[in-house]
Amino acid sequence: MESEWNFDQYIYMVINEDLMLPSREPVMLLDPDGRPTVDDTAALPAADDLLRGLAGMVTARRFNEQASVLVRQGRLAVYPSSYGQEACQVAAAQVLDDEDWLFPTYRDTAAAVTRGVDPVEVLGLLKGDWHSGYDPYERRVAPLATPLATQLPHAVGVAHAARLRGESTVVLAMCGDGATSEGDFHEALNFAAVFRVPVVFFVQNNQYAISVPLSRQTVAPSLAHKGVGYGVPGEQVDGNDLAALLHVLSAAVGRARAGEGPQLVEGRTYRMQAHTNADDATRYRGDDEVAAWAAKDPLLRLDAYLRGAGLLDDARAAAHADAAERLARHTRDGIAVDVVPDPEDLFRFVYSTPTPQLVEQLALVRDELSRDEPSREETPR
Amino acid sequence: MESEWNFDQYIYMVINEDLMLPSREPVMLLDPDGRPTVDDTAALPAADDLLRGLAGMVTARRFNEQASVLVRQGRLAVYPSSYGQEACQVAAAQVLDDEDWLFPTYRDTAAAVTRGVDPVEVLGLLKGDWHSGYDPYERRVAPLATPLATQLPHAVGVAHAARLRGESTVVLAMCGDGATSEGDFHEALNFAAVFRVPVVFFVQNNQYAISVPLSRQTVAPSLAHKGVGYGVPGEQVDGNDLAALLHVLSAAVGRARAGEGPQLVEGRTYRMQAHTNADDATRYRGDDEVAAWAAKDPLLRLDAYLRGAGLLDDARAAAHADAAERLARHTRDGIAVDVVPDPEDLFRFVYSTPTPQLVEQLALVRDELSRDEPSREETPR
Amino acid sequence: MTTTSPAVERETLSTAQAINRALRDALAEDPTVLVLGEDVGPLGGVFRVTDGLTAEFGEDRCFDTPLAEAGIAGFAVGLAMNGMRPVIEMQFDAFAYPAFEQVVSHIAKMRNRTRGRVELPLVIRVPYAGGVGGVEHHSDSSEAYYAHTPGLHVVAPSNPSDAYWLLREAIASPDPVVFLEPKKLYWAKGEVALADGGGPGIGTAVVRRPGTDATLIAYGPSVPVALEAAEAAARDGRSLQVVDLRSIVPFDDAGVCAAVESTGRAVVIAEAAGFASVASEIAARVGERCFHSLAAPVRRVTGFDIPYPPPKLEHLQLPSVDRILDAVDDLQWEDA
Amino acid sequence: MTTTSPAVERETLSTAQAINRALRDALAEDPTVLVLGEDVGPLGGVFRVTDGLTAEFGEDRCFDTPLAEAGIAGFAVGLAMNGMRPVIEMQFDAFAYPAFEQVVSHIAKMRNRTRGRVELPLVIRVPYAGGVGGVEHHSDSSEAYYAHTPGLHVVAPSNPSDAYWLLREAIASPDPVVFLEPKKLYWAKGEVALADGGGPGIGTAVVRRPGTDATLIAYGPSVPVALEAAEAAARDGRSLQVVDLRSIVPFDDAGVCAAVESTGRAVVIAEAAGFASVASEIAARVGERCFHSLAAPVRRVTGFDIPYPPPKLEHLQLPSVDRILDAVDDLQWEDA
Ligand SMILES: Cc1ncc(C[n+]2csc(CCOP(=O)(O)OP(=O)(O)O)c2C)c(N)n1
Ligand SMILES: Cc1ncc(C[n+]2csc(CCOP(=O)(O)OP(=O)(O)O)c2C)c(N)n1
Ligand SMILES: [Mg+2]
Ligand SMILES: [Mg+2]
Repeated sequence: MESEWNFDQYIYMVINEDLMLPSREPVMLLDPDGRPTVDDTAALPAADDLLRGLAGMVTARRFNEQASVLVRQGRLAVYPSSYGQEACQVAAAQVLDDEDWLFPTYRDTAAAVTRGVDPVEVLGLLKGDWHSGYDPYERRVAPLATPLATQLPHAVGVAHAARLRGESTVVLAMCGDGATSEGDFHEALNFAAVFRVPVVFFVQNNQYAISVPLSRQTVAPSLAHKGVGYGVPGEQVDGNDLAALLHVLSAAVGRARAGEGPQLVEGRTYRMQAHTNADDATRYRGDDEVAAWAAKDPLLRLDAYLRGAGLLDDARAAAHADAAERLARHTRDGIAVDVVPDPEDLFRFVYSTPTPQLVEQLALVRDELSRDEPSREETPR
Repeated sequence: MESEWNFDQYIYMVINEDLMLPSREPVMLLDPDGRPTVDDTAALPAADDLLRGLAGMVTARRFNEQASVLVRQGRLAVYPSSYGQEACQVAAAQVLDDEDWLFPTYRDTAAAVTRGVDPVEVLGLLKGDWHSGYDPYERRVAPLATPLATQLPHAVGVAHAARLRGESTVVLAMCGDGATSEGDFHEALNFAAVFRVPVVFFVQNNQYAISVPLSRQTVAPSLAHKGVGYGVPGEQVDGNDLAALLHVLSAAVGRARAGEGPQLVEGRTYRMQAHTNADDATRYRGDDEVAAWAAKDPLLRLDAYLRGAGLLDDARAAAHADAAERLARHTRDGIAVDVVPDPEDLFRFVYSTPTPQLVEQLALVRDELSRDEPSREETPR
Repeated sequence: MTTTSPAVERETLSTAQAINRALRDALAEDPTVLVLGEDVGPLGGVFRVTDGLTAEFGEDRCFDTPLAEAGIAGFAVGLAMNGMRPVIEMQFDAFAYPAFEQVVSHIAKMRNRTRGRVELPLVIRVPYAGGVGGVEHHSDSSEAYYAHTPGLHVVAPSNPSDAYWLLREAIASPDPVVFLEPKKLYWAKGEVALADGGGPGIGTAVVRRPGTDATLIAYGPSVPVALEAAEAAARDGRSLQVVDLRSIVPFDDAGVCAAVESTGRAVVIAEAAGFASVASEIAARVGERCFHSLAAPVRRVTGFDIPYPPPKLEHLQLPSVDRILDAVDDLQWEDA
Repeated sequence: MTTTSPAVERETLSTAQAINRALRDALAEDPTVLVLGEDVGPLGGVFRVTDGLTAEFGEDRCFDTPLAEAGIAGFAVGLAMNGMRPVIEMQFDAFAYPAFEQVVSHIAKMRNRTRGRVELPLVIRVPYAGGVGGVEHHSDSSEAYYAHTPGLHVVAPSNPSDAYWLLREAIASPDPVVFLEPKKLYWAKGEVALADGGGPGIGTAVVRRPGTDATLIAYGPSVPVALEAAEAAARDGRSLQVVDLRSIVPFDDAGVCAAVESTGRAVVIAEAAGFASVASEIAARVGERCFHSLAAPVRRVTGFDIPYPPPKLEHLQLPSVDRILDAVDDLQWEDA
């Protein structure tokens, strides 16, 4: 009787059901001690890619540390650190070509930096100068998204526009485990699947949405299983294993580029620090849990493998550290520059041509500022 | 390494992945000619249930026809008919106990009628007297939902409240294939799964959302597969086979009542008529397709089986028709009564106590109506 | 109806046809224009506004999406970020609410948050307001939600000519425009001068009827009602001026003030519930800017502060000629 | 601050503590009260407003939900339909927008569409407005969206005592209430008379400071600013009356009109973008109802019609003492 239904997609998908199901265990190529889980190391990404990845992670880690220091010094308003998630951050950027797009969240500053956006500009939002510090078109990195999951349909639209023009752009769109509960996640995956656009949805499952653990977010076998309901292949991968991430993500990007449509990749990782500096993680999780994850650090793991395989020596490691230090210094120096945002900017960008109402309001502010006397301060009282 | 993740739900769900996957073909117990697909007819629902179901379908069909006539006569503003979907309509009501709740959409008027809501009250919305004609608490039937999928989280909340009080209420929440694309569908299924509430989500996949075919709605293997991403068992069933529907839905209701959490059931059926009387289905589908589905009519199929099995004779069939006719007459007569809605009702139900603003506005309307002269009519011009 | 250039060729079109024509001409002229939404493809939309566009321009240019308004709006953001000019349809006013987050937090803010680097040239078409006997959720007047949100333009034509030209301008605009299509005017016919370049643009109010005693300020579906009221008042010897806003954001302060100052009395008319609405804004602005010209308080004739009523009661909710004339009577006439 | 009954026991609490206490007392008194939202459980909310509630009342009474605002609001509709009194938290104002459809089409309308048969006694708590240096989307003033939607009550306390009592009343109300919690006042302390039954209820405005020359009308976070402005004006010899609305819907027409008529001049103060806002409504109402008592047009001091600015510029967007005093100076004083 099934044949009578005669809906092409059913016939197509019934055959492909198994292809959509993720592996039952996250893909891991290097174990927490840096030992390959595969017999043949040819199955690992090329040594150059791994070295580039390690360098990226060392820089990302240093960037995370630097930003946290800047918060403590009061130079940044807030910083949601990706400390511990550097493998995901670096892999997300590393698997993309220049023509591709990256859609990061507020936590994915290190990914944006890895893709080449100036770290000072990346931190603009968190410094409070302006809502977005960098030009999204320059490196094809969308603005850091704060409202959860809302950037995912944008990513689908960007990919569809590229496809309509016949470009081979792939879009990698990031979100957290918590964000997968939002309706926008659902709608984005479905649009991507129906229009078969080249988007790789990359969920960093760091086990928490602020204080809420994954068990309160979903009871699915994995977040990668969420692809099934859209006809989107899902895969889960050890998010602290850069080798596995490069392997899985670049395969996904490749399939997307080849016209096979969207993919969903879940990276299982851990948010090692509090949600932001404003958060107190001791209220909702124990030290043991954090310690267990510290043992799976993505940097140590890859470092161990590369040294063991004779691909990394102290000199090269020192060069990595140097590069990271240079970026940290650039960040520090740049953030130290006190930008006094131009009040007229309040009105300049709302519309391409300000409305008569905004012109009037700008005049009011100008007048107020010009009259600025000591007795009537500019701070709200 | 998996054991180190130590998240209970993963261990639980990985084992249960297969349980969540729907069968690859819709469950069918009676084929389109009414022949059992199983060797042992003991696997079919009890004869009494099938007879009750047939009676319900005969009435539902008659109700659909009557409502369409009332539209043509100008007595109803609009009618989204469930003609052809009567098996789904009847099964949805039949599997529930009195303590349970039904959440229907605008198309599920026949389900509400089957559950015992006065058909005249059910049609109140579509007649234009008032937004909802019946008391949702009387038969535990929520108001007909017009904004798609928005009623699904309500159903989850109703079920959760019942469970908090230790009641064994099950909620059956209906929606269409199109509605599964909405974010509210996603959020409702996820809440239901995380809180493990007794809700059966019943999707009537009638192949169209107004003009949009299923292929533009999803490329998943089936809508039932959408359960996987929530850890919710899904099942697909021939939506024109009342026996299969009763079998699958009552099992789902039973599991939900037993505390096994939510379930997702997709009934594959067909919208035999246009979306509503205002729609022109010839713009987007061919006669062949409609004719092919006509051959799978749910009434003919069950009728054929019951007669073949010696469970239905002409006398009983006539009794069914009589009952249906009585309901049609009651509907006709009730709708013929011209209700003149009380203008004061505009203000009476917005808040439990009208605001001073509404008191003033009511006075204005009273004044206007009291001054009603022929030269200034009450219709907007 | 005021038209600007009497020399050019005109066609008589309904509002729905005028919108269809605007979409067609935009699709033909600019390959980056895309039309998308629920049922806008082969069906041509539930109001047939997109009739024939898929057939003429193909599936890539005018197409149905999955049924998800937030998804449609968010998808359009991405299209617009990447070189396209999407025109999206929200099937009915109230069914745009699921997209609210995308509209408020992204569509309205993208240009500002990126300091002008990311523009979103997109149009949100909304079949809008009541008076067509729709069941619940099919007759909302939702303009206040958009007009209150900085970053959006909000436009509401009252006739086929404006429908055509304002939509053409909206599609050409580098900024997002919420384009409100009064449902009850879809079938109203009028002349459209298709080749004349369009007359007054977005942001300009127009005096639809001259008058000296009081000014009626209306937009979209309320304009024909205001004109009828002015006609009725004329029979009673009172001369009412009718201003058609056309665009709510930007608002034509100069035009509206000049009109009110010329009569010294004003009534604002709008279908939406009155509280914290566009009508409130107009009354507040006029009260603030024309204070010393006003011989009487500004009156508002709006929907009541109730959910839109069922068909059999909607005539009471809609601003009627009677309610407008009552408000005019209330404007403290010296001869009263 | 005005309090009503000086005899009863008082506690000094911050606004956040007062809200916490109101939730705790409501949970203790009524087993159907539930508190739910993102991070409201073990964490106690990002502002610690729900601190300790899960520990005291258990996981069934105060709990975290999946991260989905529409889901939270819709889930609460079902809870309220079935005998519960949910109090939901939207983590920040702008993160309530995904729930807009549920709020507007169901929460606001359920009672009306079922002709009073289905009541929804639920409260939507919204940490609200700016002045705390938040990054984008963390400082929206969203009251106009709710106030424009018939069927909702909209309440905004300006001090800990009102925070406690208005929330108790909101939870006890059979109707849905949007409860706006000014973020920048969370840490402001004040006396709360916990046993006195609460003073004036929802719908009643209060004169916070007497004055004879002009009336400042404010609510929520703008009330302390208005009081400061009045203090500053007093030093200049001008006597300003300050009215705290407390409740936006219902609106206290009688109280506000009496206050404005007593001075003949009015300035409306609110943080939200001014266009089509609650401030517009107040200005329009006062203009309409107190027209002949007004010696000058009603002035509005509001946020500009721009997206809420980044931290380093927000001081310019917020109504300041200076801007209020400028507006007062503008009220066409005879001696000027
Ligand atoms: C729509 C929306 N709701 C709520 C928030 C507030 N919020 C910010 S981060 C966060 C948790 C996000 O968790 P997850 O998606 O797992 O990302 P992570 O922070 O772990 O990287 C919440 C609730 C938000 N930013 N957007
Ligand atoms: C949120 C929302 N968006 C759009 C609509 C307009 N609309 C009414 S019915 C319909 C199609 C629904 O299709 P489906 O869910 O398959 O149900 P069916 O009508 O086939 O029973 C649409 C788009 C709506 N009612 N609600
Ligand atoms: Mg997370
Ligand atoms: Mg359907």
